Amino acid sequence: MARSVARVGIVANPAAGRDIRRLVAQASVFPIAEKRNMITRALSALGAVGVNEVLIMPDGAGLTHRIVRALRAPLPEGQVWPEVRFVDIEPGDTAADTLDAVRLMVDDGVGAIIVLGGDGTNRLVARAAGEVPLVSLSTGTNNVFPSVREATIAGLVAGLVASGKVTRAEACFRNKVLRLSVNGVPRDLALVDLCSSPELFIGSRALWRADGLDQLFVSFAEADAIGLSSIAGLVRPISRRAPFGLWLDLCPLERASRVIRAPIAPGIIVDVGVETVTTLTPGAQVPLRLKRGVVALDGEREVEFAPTDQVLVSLAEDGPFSVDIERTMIVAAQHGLFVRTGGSEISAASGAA
Amino acid sequence: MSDSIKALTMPKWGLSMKEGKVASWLLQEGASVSPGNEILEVETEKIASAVEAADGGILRKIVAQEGETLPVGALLAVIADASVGAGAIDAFVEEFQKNFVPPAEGEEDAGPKTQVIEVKGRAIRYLKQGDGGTPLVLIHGFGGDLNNWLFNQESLAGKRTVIAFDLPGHGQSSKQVGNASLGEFAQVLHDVMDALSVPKAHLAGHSMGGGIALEFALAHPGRVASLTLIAPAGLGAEINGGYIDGFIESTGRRDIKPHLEQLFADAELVSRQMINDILGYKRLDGVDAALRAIRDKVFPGGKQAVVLRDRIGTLAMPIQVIWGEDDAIVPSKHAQGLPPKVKVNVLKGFGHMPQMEAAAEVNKLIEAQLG
Amino acid sequence: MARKINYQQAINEALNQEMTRDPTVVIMGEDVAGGMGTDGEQEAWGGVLGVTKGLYKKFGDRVMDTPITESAFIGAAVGAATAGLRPVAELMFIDFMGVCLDQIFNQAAKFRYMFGGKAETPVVIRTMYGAGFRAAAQHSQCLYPVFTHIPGLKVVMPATPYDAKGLLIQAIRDNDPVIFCEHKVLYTLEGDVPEEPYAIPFGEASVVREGKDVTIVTLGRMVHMATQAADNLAKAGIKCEVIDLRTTSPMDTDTILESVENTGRLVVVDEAHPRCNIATDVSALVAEQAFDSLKAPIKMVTAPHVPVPFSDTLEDLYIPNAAKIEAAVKAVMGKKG
Amino acid sequence: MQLSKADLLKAYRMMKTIREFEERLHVEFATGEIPGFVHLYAGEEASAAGFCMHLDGRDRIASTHRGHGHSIAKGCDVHAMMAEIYGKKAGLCGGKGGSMHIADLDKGMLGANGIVGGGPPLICGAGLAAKMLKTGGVAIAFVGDGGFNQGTTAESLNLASVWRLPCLFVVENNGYAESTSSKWAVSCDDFTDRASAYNMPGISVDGHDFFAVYEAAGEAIKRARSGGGPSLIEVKINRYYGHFEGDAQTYRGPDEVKKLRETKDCLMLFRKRVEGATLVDAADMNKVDTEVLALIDDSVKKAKAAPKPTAADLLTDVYVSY
Repeated sequence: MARSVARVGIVANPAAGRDIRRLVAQASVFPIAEKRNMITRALSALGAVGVNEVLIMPDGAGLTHRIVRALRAPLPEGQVWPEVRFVDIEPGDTAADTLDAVRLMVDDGVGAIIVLGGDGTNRLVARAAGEVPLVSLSTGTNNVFPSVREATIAGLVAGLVASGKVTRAEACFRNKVLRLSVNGVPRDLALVDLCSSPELFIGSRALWRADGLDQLFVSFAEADAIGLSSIAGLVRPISRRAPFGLWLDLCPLERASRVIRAPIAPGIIVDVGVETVTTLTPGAQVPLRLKRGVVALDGEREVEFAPTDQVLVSLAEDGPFSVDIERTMIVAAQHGLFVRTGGSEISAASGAA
Repeated sequence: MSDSIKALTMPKWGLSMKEGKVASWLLQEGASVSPGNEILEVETEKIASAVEAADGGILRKIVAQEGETLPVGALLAVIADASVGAGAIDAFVEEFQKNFVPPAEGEEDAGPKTQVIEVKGRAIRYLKQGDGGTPLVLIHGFGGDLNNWLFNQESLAGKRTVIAFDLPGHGQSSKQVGNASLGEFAQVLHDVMDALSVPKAHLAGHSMGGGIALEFALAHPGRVASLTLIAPAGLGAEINGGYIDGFIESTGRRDIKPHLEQLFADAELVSRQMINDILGYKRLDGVDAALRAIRDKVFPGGKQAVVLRDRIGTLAMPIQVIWGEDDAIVPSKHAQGLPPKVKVNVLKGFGHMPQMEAAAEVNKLIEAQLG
Repeated sequence: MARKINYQQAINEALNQEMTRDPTVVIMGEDVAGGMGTDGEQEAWGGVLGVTKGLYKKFGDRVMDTPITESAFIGAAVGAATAGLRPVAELMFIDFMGVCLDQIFNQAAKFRYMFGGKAETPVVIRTMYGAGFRAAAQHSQCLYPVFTHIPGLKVVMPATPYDAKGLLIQAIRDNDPVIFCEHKVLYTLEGDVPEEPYAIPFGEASVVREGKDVTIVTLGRMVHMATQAADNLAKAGIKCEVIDLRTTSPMDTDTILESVENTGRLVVVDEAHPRCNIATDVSALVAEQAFDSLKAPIKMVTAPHVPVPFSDTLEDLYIPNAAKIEAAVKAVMGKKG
Repeated sequence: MQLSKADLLKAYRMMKTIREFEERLHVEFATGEIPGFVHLYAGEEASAAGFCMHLDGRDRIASTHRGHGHSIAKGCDVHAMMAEIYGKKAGLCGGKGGSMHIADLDKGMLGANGIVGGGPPLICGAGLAAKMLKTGGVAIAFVGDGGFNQGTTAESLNLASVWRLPCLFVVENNGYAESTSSKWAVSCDDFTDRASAYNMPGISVDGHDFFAVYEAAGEAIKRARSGGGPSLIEVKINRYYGHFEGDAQTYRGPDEVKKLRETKDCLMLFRKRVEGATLVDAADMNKVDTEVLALIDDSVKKAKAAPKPTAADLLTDVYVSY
């Protein structure tokens, strides 16, 4: 059996979970120490399934420092960790760090990327990940795209996919994505929702007020979601795998054709006026109604636009790949990858296939 | 023990006096004494004064020596008739000393106690001594209190009820002075007499208290048996405005002392304790405002606002005026030129506080008028 | 009306009357109400020794329990004083100054000067001091000389119930930061106190006994030791003038100097440790300004230069007492003890 | 978030005034004419402005040794501040305080503070006063990453939470406590982690972005004014100069500051944003630049020419009365 190197990338956003929603809503706080703990648990799992090398995005906020300290400490009894390497970027503690780090990981041939963060972090990773599948772990309760899963399990599935013990075809699915272009130039994307508002500035990014919201686009809409996509999810639920999205024109309550009471942020349940609901088919280019304002991508204000700008929104089916954690572990079980027979090592623990 | 042997003991001047020092003997053993004669000088923390004889007889034996400090009630001397034998005197002394128990530290005073009565929303403190007869009511002056009468009240209470009280804004009475006029205080006197069921009284007023007594007598002549006006206000426009202002403005011992010294002919009488007591009073909340209000109403611009001397002749009750000739606060010349029915007593060598400096003399004059 | 109440009641009455008079007066400190957050009694303590008892019931949230965080709440009292309140903060024991001193001496004391005379910080810090409770080295000290050293602070040391009430009222009305030091042994001492509110100005010593032979300058609990000594010495014909400083900052130097000029002899009695205490300060003053009046060397009676011991025999030896004062007086009189 | 043109120009003027004040001090200090210690705020302007734009006469702030920015933002007179730093009698504190103790209580500025961590307890008190006197005011403690480790800060966070005070604790994390990295000296890596321990919200904002600070500050202040209690806000920020003037800063990377000025400068970012959004013309801001430079120039000229305090001033202002 030919042996090659199994690599996995880890991107953890140190800033996730400390935005203004802690002040204006009751959003959960996610301490950096717990992110560090999640990474070390994932390392244990990655080592257990034979991953040789793990590439981690460095940061300037202290997470790197903590991981280095954890690596220097003696390993827990019986554990083997992969080699850990921090990718070669100079952290500026901005979004560019994530984009740069993911590009380097992709160049280095990682077979999967574990993402610790919220919708915003995953959005950034998605922009640069290309075909590499993501294992998305939510750090906090304010997210739709990543799920709240135990990091150990995430490490196991990332390792199984990266080492080829479970095939991509078995483990992964492709996400839809909302794309935003300004004056004909692709500008950014959203994994879940894209919303326009007449506010003038990005400010502290997070969006948590319903008043003034003008248009909402969603790639999928789950009825049990938290955040802006819940508005759509409570009007017409649409699954991640459905071949279309949704587009809602919003309006003041008195003009609304229907009023939806939606959980738009943790602890904030408000009435939102909906004027029209339209199916968003892939490829259709929808211009924004507003002339001046900001666009929020996955709940974070990202793009300011002026009357001189032409802003278009579209739905695409070529979004990032995600690892389906549950299905991957079922496949592993069906293949007996964790079954130990006699004195031999389990097959999940062997080197790359 | 013979009734004809009398003990002369350390007096209690004021409620807080615990002990006194024998300063000097004014009479020698063997001198004959009448009630009211000054026998010796005693100094206390507050003040020095003479001890008077309560009984007549011969000063047979001096027990306390000059310079000795003794508790209240301690034996100072023995007075007896010439007929009493020396052995009986010695036995009396021995018996007295054997039984004498000085008041213990912190022991509650068994003597007369001040009381407080509510009069038209104001608390008024008063001290009542003696019993019977037409009561005598004592009215202190500006900045004073009922302790101004500490050498007089007990002595005068032998034959009648004597009531001294703190005017509003003074002593331990309420500090609300209303419009702060002599008329306001005369009304308070009226209300206090009502409250204490005194339909008619002899009045003795000192300084501003004299003005109040006079004002009251003019308003309610039927309730006044006699008037004794000691260095009174109300008989002329002049007053020592510097004293009034100085008393009000002073905040500490050093600045108030020279003002207080003006009250007495003998400045030495202003003891540290007297100053402390006055400062303690002045520091009570409301006092400063009360004193200023009175000053502005009764002594505006350093003059007396109310002069009643023209009306004094209209009063039918016996009236006397007592003045220290060297009074530096209200000039004793105000005693001149009064109607003939007013008995005038100007005491040589004394200042504004003759009832303290010349207590025996003043007591005698009051006693004489009250009959 | 004056009547007898004790030192602790006098302090309580001053707080009560000032809080009634001025709604900006507030109290804060550890357990000043007590029982906060429990299912048990509200106002369970009223201060660790009950000095503030009854105030929470009367004034509600103007009497504030604090967490045991002296820096925070002493600092908060200082900050609140710059912002329109007149806080009276209780630093339970003066020994605890160690965990909040910065807020007192670097902040409160200096605001007025540092800010060019434009700040007023009317804060009062009440604190308990002194030995005699078998409370050992961290709950018994006399650290008032440390505060006295700091420009910008006023330091008040009442010895009697009368002074406690009048000086505390003055402290609350005063527009400067005041450290109000209460001797724990004096809390039960009774004395005549007027019912009415009254304020005793700072910087006015009280001559509690007049005498021509020796001046005894003292303060706090030692006033009573000195008076007792003076009583005993009077029987031996030595007349002591006992001066209670009442406040150590400002200090009534005139009264000290006047008295020493009359008596020519000085004994200073101070419960604090002997280095850089009030006794050394008063001695230096007299040596510098009234040296020619002195007929004998100055004597100081102080605690020794050791921490306050726990065992009763040791603590009794530690505290200055009447016998030590009498010996010092006799020494300056040139008599053998 | 909506800001009028007048508001935008006011914020810009505030930040620009701080910047030019500090840049000028940096130059003047080097001449040796300014006595004592001077700690410059250049680079951190968006933080002071982002908070103080929301404040009025009811509100109080406490600052740090790096206090010029907060003082200007809270309305202290620039001429008087400059004169104070030169030790002149016309100074805001009569020449008795200096750079480290600039204060103006009438303006609600409780003082720069020479003691690291000195401010938070005071702010608890200011918040308490606002709460008890029902003024609707808030109190803000600006603290550095060094001061946020002090026990006083920990105690104050607890007290403010227990008493539910209208207070904000703003940690301006510029990465260095004197010469020591906050990454080394701060146990939790991120100050917002501490907020939950004190049962208050804690958030991080980018201190280079005026709008991010402004919005977060507005929400925290609104929450405090309406009785919601205290908040902790970490402003991630950079200083352009050393801990104090004269600090050789050998602990910093060679191009660290240069890069920061090029990429993260709050004034540059502000201008780019408002010009890009066509909200304020460049000409309007250029005019502010000219006026600010003239003001600072005038303040330095007058401060240099002003007389020093005299011997008579030594003994005054210790007590209200003594």
